Amino acid sequence: MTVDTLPYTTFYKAKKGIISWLFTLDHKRVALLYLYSIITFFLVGASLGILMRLELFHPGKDIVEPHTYNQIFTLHGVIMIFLFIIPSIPAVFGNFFLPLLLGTDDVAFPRLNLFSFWLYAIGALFALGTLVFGDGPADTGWTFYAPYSVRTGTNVTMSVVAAFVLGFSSILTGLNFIVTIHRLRTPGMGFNQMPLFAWSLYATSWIQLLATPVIGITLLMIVAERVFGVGLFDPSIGGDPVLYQHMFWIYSHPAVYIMALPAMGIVSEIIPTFAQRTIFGYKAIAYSSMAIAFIGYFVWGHHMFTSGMSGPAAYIFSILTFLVAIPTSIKVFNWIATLYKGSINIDTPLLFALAFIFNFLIGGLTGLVNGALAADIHLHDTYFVVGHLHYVMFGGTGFAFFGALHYWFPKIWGKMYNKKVANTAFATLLIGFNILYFPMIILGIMGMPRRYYDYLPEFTFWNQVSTVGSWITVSSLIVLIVNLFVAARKGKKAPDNPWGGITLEWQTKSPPPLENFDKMPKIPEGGPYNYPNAKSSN
Amino acid sequence: MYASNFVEGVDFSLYFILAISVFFLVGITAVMIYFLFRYSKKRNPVATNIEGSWTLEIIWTVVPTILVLLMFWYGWVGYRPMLTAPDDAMEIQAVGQMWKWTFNYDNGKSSDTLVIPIDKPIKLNLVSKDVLHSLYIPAFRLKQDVVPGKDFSMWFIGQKLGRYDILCAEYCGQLHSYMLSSVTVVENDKFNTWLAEKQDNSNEHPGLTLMKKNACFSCHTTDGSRLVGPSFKGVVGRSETIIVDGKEKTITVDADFIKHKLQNPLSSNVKGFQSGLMPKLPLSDDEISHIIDYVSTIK
Amino acid sequence: MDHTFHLPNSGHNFDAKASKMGMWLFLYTELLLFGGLFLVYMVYRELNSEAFLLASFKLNVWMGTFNTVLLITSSMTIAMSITALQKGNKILSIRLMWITILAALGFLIVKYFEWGAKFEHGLFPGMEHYQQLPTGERLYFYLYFFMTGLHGLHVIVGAVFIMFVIRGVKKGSVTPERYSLSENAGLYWHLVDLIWIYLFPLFYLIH
Amino acid sequence: MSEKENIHISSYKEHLSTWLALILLTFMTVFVSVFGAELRTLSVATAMIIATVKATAVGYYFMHLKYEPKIYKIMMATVLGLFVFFMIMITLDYITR
Ligand code: HEA
Ligand code: HEA
Ligand code: HEC
Ligand code: CUA
Ligand SMILES: [Cu+2]
Repeated sequence: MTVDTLPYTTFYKAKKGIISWLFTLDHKRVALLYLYSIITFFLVGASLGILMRLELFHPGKDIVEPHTYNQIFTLHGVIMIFLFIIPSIPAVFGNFFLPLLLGTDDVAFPRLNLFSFWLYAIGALFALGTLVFGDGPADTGWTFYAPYSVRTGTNVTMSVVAAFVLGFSSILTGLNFIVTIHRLRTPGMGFNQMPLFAWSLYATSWIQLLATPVIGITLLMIVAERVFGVGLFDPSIGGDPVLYQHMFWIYSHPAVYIMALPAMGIVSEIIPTFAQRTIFGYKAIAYSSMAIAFIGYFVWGHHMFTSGMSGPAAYIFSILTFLVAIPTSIKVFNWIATLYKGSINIDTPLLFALAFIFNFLIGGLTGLVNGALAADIHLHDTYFVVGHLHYVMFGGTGFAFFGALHYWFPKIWGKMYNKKVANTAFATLLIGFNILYFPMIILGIMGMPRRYYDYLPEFTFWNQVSTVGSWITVSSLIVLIVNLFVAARKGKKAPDNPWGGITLEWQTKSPPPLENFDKMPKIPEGGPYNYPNAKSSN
Repeated sequence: MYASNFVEGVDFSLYFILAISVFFLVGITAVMIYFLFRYSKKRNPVATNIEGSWTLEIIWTVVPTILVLLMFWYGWVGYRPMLTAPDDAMEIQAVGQMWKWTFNYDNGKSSDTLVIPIDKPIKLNLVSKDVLHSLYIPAFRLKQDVVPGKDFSMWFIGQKLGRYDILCAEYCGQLHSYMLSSVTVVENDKFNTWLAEKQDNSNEHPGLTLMKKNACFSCHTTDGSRLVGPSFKGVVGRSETIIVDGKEKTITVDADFIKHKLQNPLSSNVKGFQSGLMPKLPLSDDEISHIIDYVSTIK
Repeated sequence: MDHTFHLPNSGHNFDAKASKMGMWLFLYTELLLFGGLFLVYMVYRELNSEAFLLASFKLNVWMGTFNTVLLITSSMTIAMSITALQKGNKILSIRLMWITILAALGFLIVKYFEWGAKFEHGLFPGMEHYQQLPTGERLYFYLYFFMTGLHGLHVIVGAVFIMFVIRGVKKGSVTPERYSLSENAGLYWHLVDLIWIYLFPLFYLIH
Repeated sequence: MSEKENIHISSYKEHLSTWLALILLTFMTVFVSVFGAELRTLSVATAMIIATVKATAVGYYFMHLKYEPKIYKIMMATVLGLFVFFMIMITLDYITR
C-alpha cells in the first residue's frame, strides 16, 4: 500500500465550476455525470414501479385509469432499460475504471466520450419530454410492437426518437471502449493480462456496436410510419407485424447481455479481491464473455415463440437459447470455485456480489424455463416473464451496480461509508426484493398475463404479497442511497486501497489525480489477480 | 384427466426444468455459504492461489450441456404436437378486435364465448381486425398470437367438462386486461343443440345488432359514462369540439358527421379523447344508416 | 500540481491507428444500419416477388447505371487523393477531392430528377397514386424511398466530411505525415459507394 | 504511438485498375439483367454475386483492407458473418411457415 503524503490535486479540484464539468474531457468526470443522471432516472423509474404495485394491490381501479397505467409501465420500461440499465455499468464504472484498470489516463476518444454523454442527456430529455408534449407518454410497452405503436394517439414518435438517440450514445461508448482496449493498455499488458471487467466491457462493446444499429433503423421505420401514415409493418399494405418483432429482438436480445455482461465483470473483480486469491479459471471467464456476446446474437427468436413463427425456426432458436446458458453457468461455477481456499473478507461489496449470484441464478434458471418451447407457450407474456426480467436485471445487474458502487466508492470519493448501515440496507434489500418478485413467478405459472391493469380475483393474494415486498424494497433502497450520499459528503477518509486489491486502480490515490497515475503502474506478476500473499497451489 | 391434450407436455417440461433449477439453486447457494464460513479470514488467514483446472471446466461445461439439451428436448416434445392440427378438426373462426373476442361457427352462428364439444379436436382460425392480440387459455396451457393480415391458427382438444377463462395475452391497448372471454367444454349432444339454437335478432333493432357485432360497445357506452370513446347517449344533436388537421372547431353532431366518422375515423378527433383508436370498419352504406338510425334513438 | 509525469499510453496523444480503428468500427454500425433495411427488403421481396418485379420497371435503369459509374469513379478519386497526399502532392490531393465532391453533387442531381419523376407520378408513400398500387408495389416504393433516401443522406454527409478534409489540408492540420482525417473521410466515402453497389441491383435490376 | 508505422501507399495504377474492373462489372450486371431477362432467378443470383465481387474489390483495394493487419479482416468477417446469419434465420422462419 502506498502511503503518499505529498499533496496532490484530485480530479475534482483540478478545475472548478459547473462548466468545467459539463464540458470536461476527463473520463472520471464524464462517469460521474452519468452516475448522477442514471441514479436520478432510476429513482424516477422506480417510483413508477411502486405506482404500478399500488395499482395492482386490489383488482379493479385503485389509483389510476387504465390508459395511465399503460403509459406508466411503458415509461417504466423505457426508463429502466434505455436510461438506467443499459448505460449503468458501462457508462459509469466502465468510463471511470476502464482507463484505470488498463493503466492509462483516459479513453481513446475523450471528446467522443463527452459527446456520448450529451447524446444521452438529449435522449433523456426526449424520453421525459413525452410527459409534456403531445398526448402523453407512449402506451405501447417498451417493445413498441407494430401495429399498435403506429395507431395509438400517444406520443410514440418522441419516445422512439429518444430510444434512437440513446442507442447512438450507447454505440459511441462501445466504440470508444473497443479502441481503448486495443490501443491504450499499459505496456506489457496483453489481452490475457487484462482484468476481467475489461474483458466483459470488451464483449459488451461489441454488442453495443453491432446490435444497436439494427434497432436504430427499426425505430426509424416506426417514426416514418407514423409521419407518413403508411408504412412497412402496416398489414393493410402487405406489411408484416411479425417482421417488426424479428427486427426488434435482433437488437433487444443481445441488449440483455449488454446489461448482464458488465455486471458479471464486476462480480469477477469483487470476488478475488475479497477472497484475496487469484480468480479460478481466468481464461474460462474471459472467453465465456466473448462466447455469450457471440451466441447472444442468435437467440432472439425466443421472444417470439407464440408470434406465429414457424416450427423449424422455433426449434433452432430454442436450442441456441439453451446453448447461451452454458457460458453463463461456466462463470457461475468459476466464481464459486474462487471462494474455495480463499481468505474471505466478508464485506458489503462481496455481499452484493454473492447476492448477484443468487438472484441471477433464479433469473437465469427461469430464463431456461422460458427457453423451453412447451413451457414458454404457457408462460410467454405472463408475470413469469416479468419475474424473470426483474430477477436478471434488477436482482442481477442492479445488485452488481450497487455492489460496484460500494466497492469503488472509496476510490471515487476517497471516503468510506458506514458499513453497518450499508449491510443492513443490503440485507433488507435482498429480502424485500425476493418478496417483491418471487410472487410474480408464481403468478405467471398460475396464468396471469403481464401488462394487465386489472386481474382476476384468484390472483389477488400473490399480488398483495408482491406489493408489500415493494415497500420493503423502497425503504431499503432509500437507506442505501442516503448512506452513500452522506458518506460522500462527510464520510471518514478512506485509505488508497481499503480492500487490498491488486488491480491497477488501487495503485493510485483516492480520489485519483487528474491524470490517474503519477508514476508508471506496475502489472502484478503472473496475472491480474495473482495475490502475492497467498500460497501458491503446488 | 387434463383439461386439454397439451397440459401434460407443457407441465412436464415446466416442472422438469424447475426441478433441475431448484437443485442447482439450492446446491450452489449452499456451497457458496459453506465456503463463506469455512474460508473466512478468521478460519483461513492465508489464501491459496488456485489458477483453475481444465478437468473441472470440462465437467461443468459438459454436464450443463447435457442437461440443457434434455430440457430443450422435452420442450420440443411438448410443443411439436401444437404445430399441426389433425385433419378432422372442427374449424371455428376466432376474431380478436379491440377488446372483444368473437367466435364464428361454420353454420353462421356467432358467439362472444367459445363453446366446444368434449374430446374433439378444435381448430381456431385466428383473425385480427386491428392490432396484435393473443388468445390465451391458461387451463389449456395454450397461447397463440392473433396477427392482423396473417392467417394463423391454433388447435386443441378439450378433455374435461367445465368453463375456463380466455384471456388476451398480447398487449393491445387501453382495455387489454378486459379482453376476456371463456371456453366451455360440453357433452357432444349438448353442443349440437347449442349450435343449432338460432340467435333471435328479429325483434332487435338491426342497427343494434350491427353495433354489437362490430364491438362498438367495447369503447362506447349508452348510459353517458365515459369509456374509451364518447358515450352514444345523446350524441346526435350534441355540440362538441373536434380537432381536424390540428385545428379545433365546434360542430353539432348529425347523421352526416357520424357517417363521415365511420368512413374516415382518422379524419377528425373528438377533443379529450385519444385519436387513432376508433377503427375503420368495413360497413356498407345501408349498414351505416341502420347504425345511425339506432344511435339517434339513444337518448 | 507540478508533476511532470505523463503516461506513454495516453488517451490524449494523437494516435492515427486508433482513429482509423474507430472509423472502421463506425462503418460496421453503418453497415448494420443498412443491414436492417436489407433484411426487411429481403423478406418483403420473398413475399411479393412478382410485385417487386413489376414495380422495378418503373425505375430508370440508365439513370441508375450512370449514378453507379459516378460513385465508382468518385471512390477512385478519393482513394487517389489519399495517395497524392501521402506522396506530398497537396494540390493534386485537393483537386481529386473536389472531383469527388462534384461527383457526389452529380449523383444527387440525378437522384433529384429520379425522385422528382416518382413524385410526379404520385408514387411517394401517402400520395394518391401510391395508395392505389397493389400492396407489394407499395412496399417496394416505400423501401425504395427509405433506402435511397437514407443513402442520399450519407452522400451529403460524406461530401461535407470531404470538404472538412480539404479545409484541413489547406490550413495544414492534415498533412502528408498526419493524414488520418483524409483516410477516414475516404473510408466513409467508400462505404457510401459500397452500399450503393447493393442498392443498385436490388432496386433497378430485378428484371 | 511510438512504434514504427508501416505505411502502405497504394499506387495510382492500382486504383485505376480497380476502377476499371468495377466499371466492367457494372456493365456486365446491367447487361445480364436487361438483356438476359429470361434467366430470371439466375440473374438475381448473378447480380448479387457481381455486387459482392465489386464490394470486395472496393474493400480490398480502395479501403486498403488488403494492407491492414489481420485483425481488421477478422472483424470484417465477423460483422458480415453475423449479418448473413440474421438473413439465414429470418429466411428460415419465412420459408418454413
Ligand atoms: C439482464 C438481462 C437478461 C439476461 C441476462 C437474460 C438471460 C436469459 N434469458 Fe431473458 N429476458 C430479459 C432479460 C434477460 N434475460 C428480459 C428483459 C426479457 C423480457 C423482455 C420483454 O418481453 O419485455 C427476457 C425474456 C426472456 C425470454 C422470453 C420470454 C417470453 O417473453 O416468452 C426468454 C426465452 O427464452 C429468455 C431466456 C433467457 C435465457 C435462457 C437467459 C440465459 O442467459 C440465462 C443463463 C443463466 C443461467 C442458466 C443461470 C446460471 C447457470 C447455472 C447455475 C448452471 C446450471 C444451469 C444449467 C443446468 C444450464 N428471456
Ligand atoms: C432495471 C430494470 C428494472 C427495474 C430496476 C425495475 C424495478 C421495478 N419494477 Fe419493473 N419493469 C422493467 C424493468 C425494471 N423494473 C421492465 C423492462 C418492464 C417491462 C415493461 C413493459 O412491459 O413494457 C417492467 C415491468 C414491471 C411490471 C409489470 C407491469 C405489467 O406488466 O403490467 C411491474 C409490476 O409490478 C414492475 C414493478 C417494478 C417495481 C415495483 C420495481 C421496484 O423494484 C423498484 C424498486 C426501487 C425503488 C423502490 C427505489 C426507491 C426509491 C424511491 C421510490 C424514490 C424515493 C425518492 C427519493 C429518495 C428522492 N415492473
Ligand atoms: C377501439 C375503440 C373503438 C371502437 C371499437 C369504436 N369506437 Fe367509435 N370512437 C372511439 C374513440 C376513441 C372515439 C373518439 C376519438 C376520435 O374522435 O377519434 C370515437 C368516436 C366515435 C364517434 C364520434 C363521437 C362524437 O361524439 O363525435 C362515433 C359516432 C363513433 N365513434 C361511432 C362508433 C361506432 C358506430 C362503432 C362501431 C361500429 C365504434 N365507434 C367503434 C373508439 C372506438
Ligand atoms: Cu387484445 Cu390484448
Ligand atoms: Cu432474450
